[in-house]
Amino acid sequence: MPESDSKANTGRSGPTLGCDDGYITSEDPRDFGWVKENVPCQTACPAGTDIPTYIWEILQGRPGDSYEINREANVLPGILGRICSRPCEGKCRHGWPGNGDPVSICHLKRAAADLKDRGHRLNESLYAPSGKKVAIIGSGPAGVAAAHDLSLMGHDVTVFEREERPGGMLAYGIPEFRLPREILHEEIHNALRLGVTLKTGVTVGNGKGEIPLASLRADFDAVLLATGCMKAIDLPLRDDPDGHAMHGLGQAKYGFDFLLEMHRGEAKTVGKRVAVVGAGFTALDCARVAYRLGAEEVTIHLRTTEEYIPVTREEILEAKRENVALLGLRTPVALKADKDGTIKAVEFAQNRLGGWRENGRRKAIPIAGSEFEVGCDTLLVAIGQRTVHDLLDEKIALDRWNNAEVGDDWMTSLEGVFAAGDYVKGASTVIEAVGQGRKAAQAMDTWLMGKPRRKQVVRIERVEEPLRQRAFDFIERHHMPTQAITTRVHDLGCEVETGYDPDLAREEAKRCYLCNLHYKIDIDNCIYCRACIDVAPKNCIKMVDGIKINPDGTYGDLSETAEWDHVGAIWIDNNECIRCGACYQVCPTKCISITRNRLVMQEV
Amino acid sequence: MNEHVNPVYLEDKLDEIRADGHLSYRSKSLPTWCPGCGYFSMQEGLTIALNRLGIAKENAVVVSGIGCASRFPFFVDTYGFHTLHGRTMPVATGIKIANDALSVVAIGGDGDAFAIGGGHIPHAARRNVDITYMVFDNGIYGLTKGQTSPTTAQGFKSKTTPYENLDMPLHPLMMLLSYRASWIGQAYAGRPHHLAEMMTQAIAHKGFSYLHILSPCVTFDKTDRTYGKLNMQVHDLSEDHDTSDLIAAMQQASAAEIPALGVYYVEDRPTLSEEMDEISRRARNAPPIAE
Amino acid sequence: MASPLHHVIIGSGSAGFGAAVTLRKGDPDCRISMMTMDSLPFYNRYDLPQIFQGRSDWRDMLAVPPTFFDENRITLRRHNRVVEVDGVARRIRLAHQETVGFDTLLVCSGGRAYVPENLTDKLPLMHGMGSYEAVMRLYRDLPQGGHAIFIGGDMIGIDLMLMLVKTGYSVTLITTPQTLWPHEVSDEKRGKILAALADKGVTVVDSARPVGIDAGSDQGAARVVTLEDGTEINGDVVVPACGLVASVEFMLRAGVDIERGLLVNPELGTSNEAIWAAGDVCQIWNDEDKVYQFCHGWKNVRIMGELAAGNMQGTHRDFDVRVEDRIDLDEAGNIVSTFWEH
Amino acid sequence: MEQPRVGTDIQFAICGSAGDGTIAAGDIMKRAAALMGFKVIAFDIYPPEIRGFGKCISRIRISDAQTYSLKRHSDVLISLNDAHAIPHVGEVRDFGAVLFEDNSIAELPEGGHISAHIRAAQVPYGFGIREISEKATGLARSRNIAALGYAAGLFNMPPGIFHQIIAEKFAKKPRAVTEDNTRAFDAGVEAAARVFKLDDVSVGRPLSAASGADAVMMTGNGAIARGFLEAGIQAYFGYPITPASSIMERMAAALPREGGRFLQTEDEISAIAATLGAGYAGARAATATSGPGLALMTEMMGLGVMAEVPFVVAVSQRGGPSTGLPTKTEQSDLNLAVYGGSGDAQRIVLAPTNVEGCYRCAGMAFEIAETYQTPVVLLVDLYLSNRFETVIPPRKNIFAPKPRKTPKMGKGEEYQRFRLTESGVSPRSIPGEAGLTHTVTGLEHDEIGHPSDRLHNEMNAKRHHKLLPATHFPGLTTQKRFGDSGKVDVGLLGWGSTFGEILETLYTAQGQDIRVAVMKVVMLSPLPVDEIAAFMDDCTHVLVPELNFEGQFANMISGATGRPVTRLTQTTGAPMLVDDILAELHRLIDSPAPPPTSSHRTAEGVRA
Repeated sequence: MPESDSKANTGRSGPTLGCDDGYITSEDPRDFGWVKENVPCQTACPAGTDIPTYIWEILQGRPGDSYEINREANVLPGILGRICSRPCEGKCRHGWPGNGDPVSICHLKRAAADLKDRGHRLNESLYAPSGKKVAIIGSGPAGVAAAHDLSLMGHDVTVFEREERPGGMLAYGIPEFRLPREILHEEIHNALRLGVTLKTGVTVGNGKGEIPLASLRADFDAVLLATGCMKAIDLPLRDDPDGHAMHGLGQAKYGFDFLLEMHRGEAKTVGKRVAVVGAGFTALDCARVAYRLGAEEVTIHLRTTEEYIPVTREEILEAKRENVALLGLRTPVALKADKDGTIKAVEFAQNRLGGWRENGRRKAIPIAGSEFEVGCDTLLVAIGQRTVHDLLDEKIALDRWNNAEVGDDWMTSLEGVFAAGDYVKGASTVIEAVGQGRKAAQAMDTWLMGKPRRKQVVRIERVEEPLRQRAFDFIERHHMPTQAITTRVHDLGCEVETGYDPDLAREEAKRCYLCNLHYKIDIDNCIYCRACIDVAPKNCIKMVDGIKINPDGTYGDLSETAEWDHVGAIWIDNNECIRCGACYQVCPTKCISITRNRLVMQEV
Repeated sequence: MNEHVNPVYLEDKLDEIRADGHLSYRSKSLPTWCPGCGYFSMQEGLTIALNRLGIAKENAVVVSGIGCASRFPFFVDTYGFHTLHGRTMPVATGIKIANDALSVVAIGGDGDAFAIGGGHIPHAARRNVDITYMVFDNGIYGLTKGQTSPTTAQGFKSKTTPYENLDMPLHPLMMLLSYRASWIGQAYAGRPHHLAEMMTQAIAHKGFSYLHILSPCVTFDKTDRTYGKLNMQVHDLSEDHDTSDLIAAMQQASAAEIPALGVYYVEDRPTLSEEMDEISRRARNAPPIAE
Repeated sequence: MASPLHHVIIGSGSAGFGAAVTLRKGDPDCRISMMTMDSLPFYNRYDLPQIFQGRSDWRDMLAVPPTFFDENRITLRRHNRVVEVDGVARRIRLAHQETVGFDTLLVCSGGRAYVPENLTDKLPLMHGMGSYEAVMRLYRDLPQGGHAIFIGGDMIGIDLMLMLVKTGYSVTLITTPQTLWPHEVSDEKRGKILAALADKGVTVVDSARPVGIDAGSDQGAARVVTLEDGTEINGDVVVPACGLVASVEFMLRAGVDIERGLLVNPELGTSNEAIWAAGDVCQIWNDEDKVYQFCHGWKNVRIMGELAAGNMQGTHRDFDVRVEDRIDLDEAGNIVSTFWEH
Repeated sequence: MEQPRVGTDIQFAICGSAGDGTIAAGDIMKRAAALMGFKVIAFDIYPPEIRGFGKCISRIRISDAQTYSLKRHSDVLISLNDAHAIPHVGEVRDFGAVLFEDNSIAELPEGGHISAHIRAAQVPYGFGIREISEKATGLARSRNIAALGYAAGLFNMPPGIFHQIIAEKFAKKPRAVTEDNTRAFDAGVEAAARVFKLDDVSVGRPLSAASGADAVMMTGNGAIARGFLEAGIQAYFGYPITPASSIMERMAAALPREGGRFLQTEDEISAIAATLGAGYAGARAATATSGPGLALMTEMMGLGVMAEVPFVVAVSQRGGPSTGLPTKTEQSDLNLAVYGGSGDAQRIVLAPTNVEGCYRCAGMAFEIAETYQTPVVLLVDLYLSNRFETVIPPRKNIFAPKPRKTPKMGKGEEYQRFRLTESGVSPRSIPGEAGLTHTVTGLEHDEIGHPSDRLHNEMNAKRHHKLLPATHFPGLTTQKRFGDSGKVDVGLLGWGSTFGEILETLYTAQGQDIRVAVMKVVMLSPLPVDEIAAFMDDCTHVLVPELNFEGQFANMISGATGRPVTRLTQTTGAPMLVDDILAELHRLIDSPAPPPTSSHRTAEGVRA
């Protein structure tokens, strides 16, 4: 859990290193705005992981501390370090135009987990028991994250899981070659260690032998629905909007079920030519599993094109290296079966790219009369998953996507029943689910205790000296070492990515700009001599006559001027700043100071 | 220490600066001094001082000689006169005598003042012309690319003292004290606030005021008069120093290797203009002299 | 309008050059800027194989004398890499942090050699043939009578291979799905063409796909290509010839439609009315087959450039996508391809 | 289109902002070229601001045959700052190379990058200069050296020689400086190795057998200082002034080592006064200054003439009048040097035309001064002071002072310091010589030296006539004719640095079968009138190109010979262009007869 604002924490080596004990905390919107603007990776992370700080710890050779900082935001670092969708890297300042490639944030997260001591001790500061009981339905990322935080906050938590093993999609959706099961087991176990009761093989629902929601509401002070999206979305076809055609068609299956059954232990086979329809991680996983099951020709059919699908470039490249082909701009419109009812071809319509969807993806618009056929022996459809509500004996309000509707307090329309994760958001990413689990837990705690117990503030710590060297900026991004193609084939268990060694991790860590370092000029002591501008590595120090203030009170762009009588201040544009420290060294009046500005939780 | 931690909110600061108004005393063009040069501090200080004293831009004249410091007039938006090497004092005197309403600020470097121009200063001081002379002392010739000056420390190596400078440097404060300049003070480029305050007092003074300003030359003096060293050495004149006591002032001026910052000596006596008025008065009252 | 129009052309190949000339003819006053990563003024890529006939001074290679650009007031900006195009503000941003405004933009950035993903990490061991410098390097690194290994064998590569065998080098062609790119032909015709190549002296390996390239020893061959079936082939240089992929990275933020290439209507306009595209970079709407299709080939590319330029200045002419796409053997057994026409 | 000459004749132009290390890079380049055994002519232009933002440009012409001026067209331009370099792109010839930063960090306005200005016929080399430096050293400071390395790599100049020069150049700085710059240089070379060379610029092997080791790279000022030292100078007094300071700096470093005395005085007035004092006492003493300083010194020049004290004043002219153009070249102090001062104060004025000449004139100046007991002015200008040339000095010192002869006195004869002799030269004694005591003064005086106006006319005649033989001083070239002998269409008369361009003009014109001859005049006072008149007899037209507005030398010539001359004057602060002289030459040939009166044109006028 986030560090609380007490001297106790400055004792341990960790995020406060590199600065003295002098710090203040602020709740000014401009300071929150600064962190939001200047630490784009953290802002982009649904769980709000304090990325610069954990990378700094790796650079300091303390993977253990780095792991702990990760765990404050996300209890499953080792898992996310492997399979996260990395919204952070897309926003990394190092990847901005002219700055090179983003830092391998995700690989470093994994490095922290891989490289911590074998006997690593977790850092959990526990609250006193609250006497409250909470039931959580579903042990996926959202459920696990919530269970951990709630138990930490002193509540008595029980988790109900339908399957034999906890983990939800992590255990039943993601293949082992991307996520080794011992890692999964260790981290889920750690998350639930603080006295959480885990009941697997227990289904909540109305069927016989199943526990009805009503009885849970009676036995517990609060219930959290975190059952995720456990049903594949049907494939709509031209003359068959509900996609009945899929059912009972031989060698045609929904990728979600295919993987679920495989992980339950069923033996799976595929034909020579495998066609995959879909554009997400599931689609890629299906394709790569098919490759390992011996398919000779695996093709992924996309509505748009590979530039616009929500998976990482690395995943696409690895898939291609495993001889998987991606073909774009096509929508399936009909399925062709041979006489004995086995799939033999898919009919597609040619698409053209349309405008942008609100989620930043592209629209694909089928072109009338452009249909064509592609033959296949196995069809796997992975166009998404949806929530199911049949487990509920009482109706709850649903939103227009048919997902549970929750308020700002994460409570459903039923008093004391909360919801989080894909069950609320619809099929999304693991890190999103973790983030929601934590937020829901926070809200539930507030509801259970009748008042918020913690709030977020900006902690501003003095930093004595620049922590980086200019030379670091020229280190190339280190790619994740992978297993040779030959060793991967036909081995579903062999993890493809082999991880960074300590040296590689530290080299990559050097690349991080440590964006949470705030360089500022004390204008009262500035003599406008421009010594700092003279040594600046980029256009990062500016002569300004004003600054835009956003509606929310945060700062916008600097307004620059070269007219001497308008230069009100010489100011460091922290968005251009790459924290190299050159200006700090040369200032004649020592009016440049450095602070580390971090979001931390504070006792109310 | 915590002032480093306390957040600064730029727009508040900028409002404050704009409201204060001293920016309007700057010229449009950026100073061409080396980045880091102490003279930027003087530039900032003078604009603040003129602003504080409410002297209209058109009533201020900045006169200078030749040298880095003497580029000054180009960077302030007042009347300015960039004259010849060392000849600042006579030009400034002429301007002042022509129009008492003007505030005349003469500026020069240590070479311009005490080498070629050394002969002019005693007379400007003796006559108590109501002008302010600010000498930016960086102990080096910047514009001719780093030769020694009359205030260069002993043992300093420059292109013209490759085997070290063995000459004893001049002591401007002692010189000016002995010239009886009627206001004498010292400031330092690295203390912008104090500098601005001293400039304000010097210009406000009636009579010849001499402000000596210590400044590093970041380009040609990497060893002797650096910000680092000066920051260690500078200190303030003691509170109880009596600025009317010339001998005490001389003792203070000669007390330390780097004399203290502050006002050493203040004296109220007739200015050259007042003496001329007095001569006119006597002339009018005296009986006509026979042919 | 008060100030003359500014036409910016990205790329200085035959499409870009043809466009520039057309634009100048159409409007004596307009400003024309060509942005290219190349270091030479315009020359015809299809002349490059002649380097192996000793035509190696770049000044002989130029299609027009350098003064042509001064006389026609065409600002040729070399070593300029466009990193971003803002279709709304009508600005392009160059790698060296310069921003250049335009009234109309013509993208002729062409294509770069495609390299099969499983060989991407071997790029340093391969020789390109896309520019004068590249072919000169090949010319320099290939010893007299040496052995060149071509992977894929697109029509550009085949052109070069034929020149090589003619000038006394030995050539091996390892086929891939892209062989004969951009032509799509029946297996039977494919066999015929490959046989014809063999007659000309090219060693054709049509058995297995290449999986590895390694630097050989100092004594032995400089390059060793490994096939899927384990066979190893020794040579002096390895040339990827698997067709072109459109160079569009810098257009991703421009807000125009992209699939493999820039998607354009038959008038070669993109989804932004100020931005046009021509040559190997664009995919043109084929209203008959309802698909966006590339129209490669020297002639097509040049025509596209001129036509796009015309349309930028208000003419409304369509590019006929039903261009002839034929590869065959003449009675003499020589390969004739519409791709090579110019 | 200008084609490169056979053999090596390459001109590099390195352009940047003050503080980019432009001049330093040029310096390393020229020294390396000299060490390789090439003939080098180089000239730097820099702004008065120390590290402000002004333009610096360093041009280096390296060739295997002796040349006399810079070429109008450079073969290579290296831009360290596009804003400053863009105006110079035009000076690069076709198929020459332009090297520039293609990875700048500052936002550039449209057209702010040099690539927008390179003509299609020129060859662009864009590369990450700053990045190379930062990767090699962690800092951008070595951009200049990285670019230099790139050029050296591109034109395969041996890195070893550059390493040596870099090590020498930074010998006084901490080792790290040399190491960093060497790394930056090598990184540049390496980067160039990866590019494909397209230009036709090539540095061959030097033809001259003379190994680079014998050749010395000198500026005009350096040559003057060396001449002084070889002549056994004993005392030097000076005051810093651009562009003469480097003479003083050289003296400050070298003179004490020779057992001589150096003093930086508080101003020019005291500098020349001290020099005069030392000269009076018998020492070989000198000072150096520029126009503004000379203006201050004229009163002491007068005293030197009046008191017949030998000393030497080197004057390096810059743009005037007044503070003028401190860092621009001009030849407008001729009048001041020859006539400056009160009364009829003729002195000897020598104006060398190239660096070798600076060395020889400075070497002989003291002997001349002592022979005629008078001040000698060495008149050069910024262009010559700062321009580098390769000089191969004689193995043995030819300037060493000869033992002084003490005047012999007959019995009961009274020593007369200013005795009126046939030659006008009086026996001179110096303090310390027994029986020869006397007094000198600035007042007019009699033969003994006592104040008196009785012999004013005789004394004036003496002070003038004693100097005339100097025009044939043994071993000194006071004037020299080049080009076609006999009658010629046009004769050019030149002096000082401009003579380099005049000589280049001659060689260009000879290729166009025009009959041309040129004469250089080294001694400007007294003037070798007979030789000049004889030369003018051979010329249909006489053209006098010089870098001042009024044609001060032309005035002097027509005044002395009473014949018409055509003036070609220019005050752009830059050396005169060969093309401009050539254009005027052709204009004269096309105009039928010599103009009745002397016409007056400026180089601008010619261009218009």
